[in-house]
Amino acid sequence: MSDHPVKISIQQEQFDIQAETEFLVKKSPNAGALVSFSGICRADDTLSALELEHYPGMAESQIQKIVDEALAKWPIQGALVIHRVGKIAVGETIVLVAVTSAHRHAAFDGANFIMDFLKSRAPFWKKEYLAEGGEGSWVDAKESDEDALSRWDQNADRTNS
Amino acid sequence: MSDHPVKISIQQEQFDIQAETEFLVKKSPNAGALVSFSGICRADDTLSALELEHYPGMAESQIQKIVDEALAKWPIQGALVIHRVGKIAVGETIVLVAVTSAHRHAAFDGANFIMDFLKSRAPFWKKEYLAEGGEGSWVDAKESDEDALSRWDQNADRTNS
Amino acid sequence: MTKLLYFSWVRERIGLASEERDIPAEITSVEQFLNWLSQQGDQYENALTDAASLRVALDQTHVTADAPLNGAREIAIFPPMTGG
Amino acid sequence: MTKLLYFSWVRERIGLASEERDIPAEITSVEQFLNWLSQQGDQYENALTDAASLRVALDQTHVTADAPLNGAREIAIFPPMTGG
Repeated sequence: MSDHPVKISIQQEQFDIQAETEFLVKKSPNAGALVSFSGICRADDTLSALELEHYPGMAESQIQKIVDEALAKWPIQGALVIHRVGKIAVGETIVLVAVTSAHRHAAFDGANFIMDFLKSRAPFWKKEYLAEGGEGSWVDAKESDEDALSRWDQNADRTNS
Repeated sequence: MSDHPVKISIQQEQFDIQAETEFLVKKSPNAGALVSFSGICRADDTLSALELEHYPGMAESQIQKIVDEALAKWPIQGALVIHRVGKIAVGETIVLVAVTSAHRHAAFDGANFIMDFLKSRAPFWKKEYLAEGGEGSWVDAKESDEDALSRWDQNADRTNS
Repeated sequence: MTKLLYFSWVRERIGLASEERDIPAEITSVEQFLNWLSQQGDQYENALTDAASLRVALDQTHVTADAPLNGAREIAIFPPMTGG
Repeated sequence: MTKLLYFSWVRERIGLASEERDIPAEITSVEQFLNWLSQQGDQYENALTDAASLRVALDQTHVTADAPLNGAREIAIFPPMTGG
């Protein structure tokens, strides 16, 4: 899949959606569609921040595997996944998934698919920090996230293994 | 729908996705998901630019109607539509649709829905300018864009009228 | 007087972006209106000959060919839209 | 020696992010491994008691409880992932 621009980054630093996606678009000259998803640490009465832990090495390779599945399944030109780790304050972006394609529906489906699998198949874990100070608990996996994978039919199994 | 942040802009100027979506996210504090779609003037051997014409007044009101449909159909928090007009060079962004929601699938569906209806129900027309100089022809509407509306069931009819 | 607006190649073929016209009282539907307007000169006939590829909005709302004019103050004629 | 990695609350309960251990030759499946490791001290028992909520990766690939260890050099134990 070397002819597809793909960037995967696991980083602590915040980033600029415009700069990151502009780069992806430049490397996908035939793409008329760019779909991006941002996962944001949302405001909550009790929450001040999340801390993201990951499994170095496996996180990158799992994301690459998910992106490869998307590239195989849709006519996607390029893909970008930036997943932050460490302390992330309320309002900050945790993850960015962006996909370019000639076709807007392929771009929507590809980004949607990558996000669904990132949620439950990429080795990241979230711990809550409380507004009143101190650590809260680890965020539990949601059944709805697991269920979402079955929307993608046979691909759910392939990426699972 | 006054409790939903909605911004609709028809403008000649280019814009910054980060700045525009950051503003939407700030006004949607309970949103954990932001989905944005960018429509790009894609490279083509014969094309140098597009010129976008619109129907002032009706363009804004049609977009507002489409956004209202999306707000009624999904638990969306906010929506942003920026549609450029005038001369747009290859590689530049023509349109940005961004939707915030607590739920990522609602954000994906909402942005996808708004784009589908923008394509065939908002009064914009595209004319091609050729790389070799001079005007080309008006871009024909695609049947596939019309067909895409039927994916959204009864809403297709409502927005149509 | 009714304001008529033309867009895209309809505007180019008619050679006007907009104009004001008196529409005869016996013209009551969109279909009749298009038929009447196409008789106002060669450029109108040329622009409006392919009725199937035309779209009409009355007071900024899309309508079908069988819709009544209903005293609309603004009638716009244009090809299928290509936004986004 | 096999490298063991722990993440999230598994890491916190065991009190280690990683360690190197000799796994007895008779331990051949993931299930047997988890059972054996849970007997290596109170903190292990505490971390591994709820097997249904644990996930295991062998050499960075997810496996199910009945998978053979197959001489994996790196075994990771963690709760269900919550990425994105």
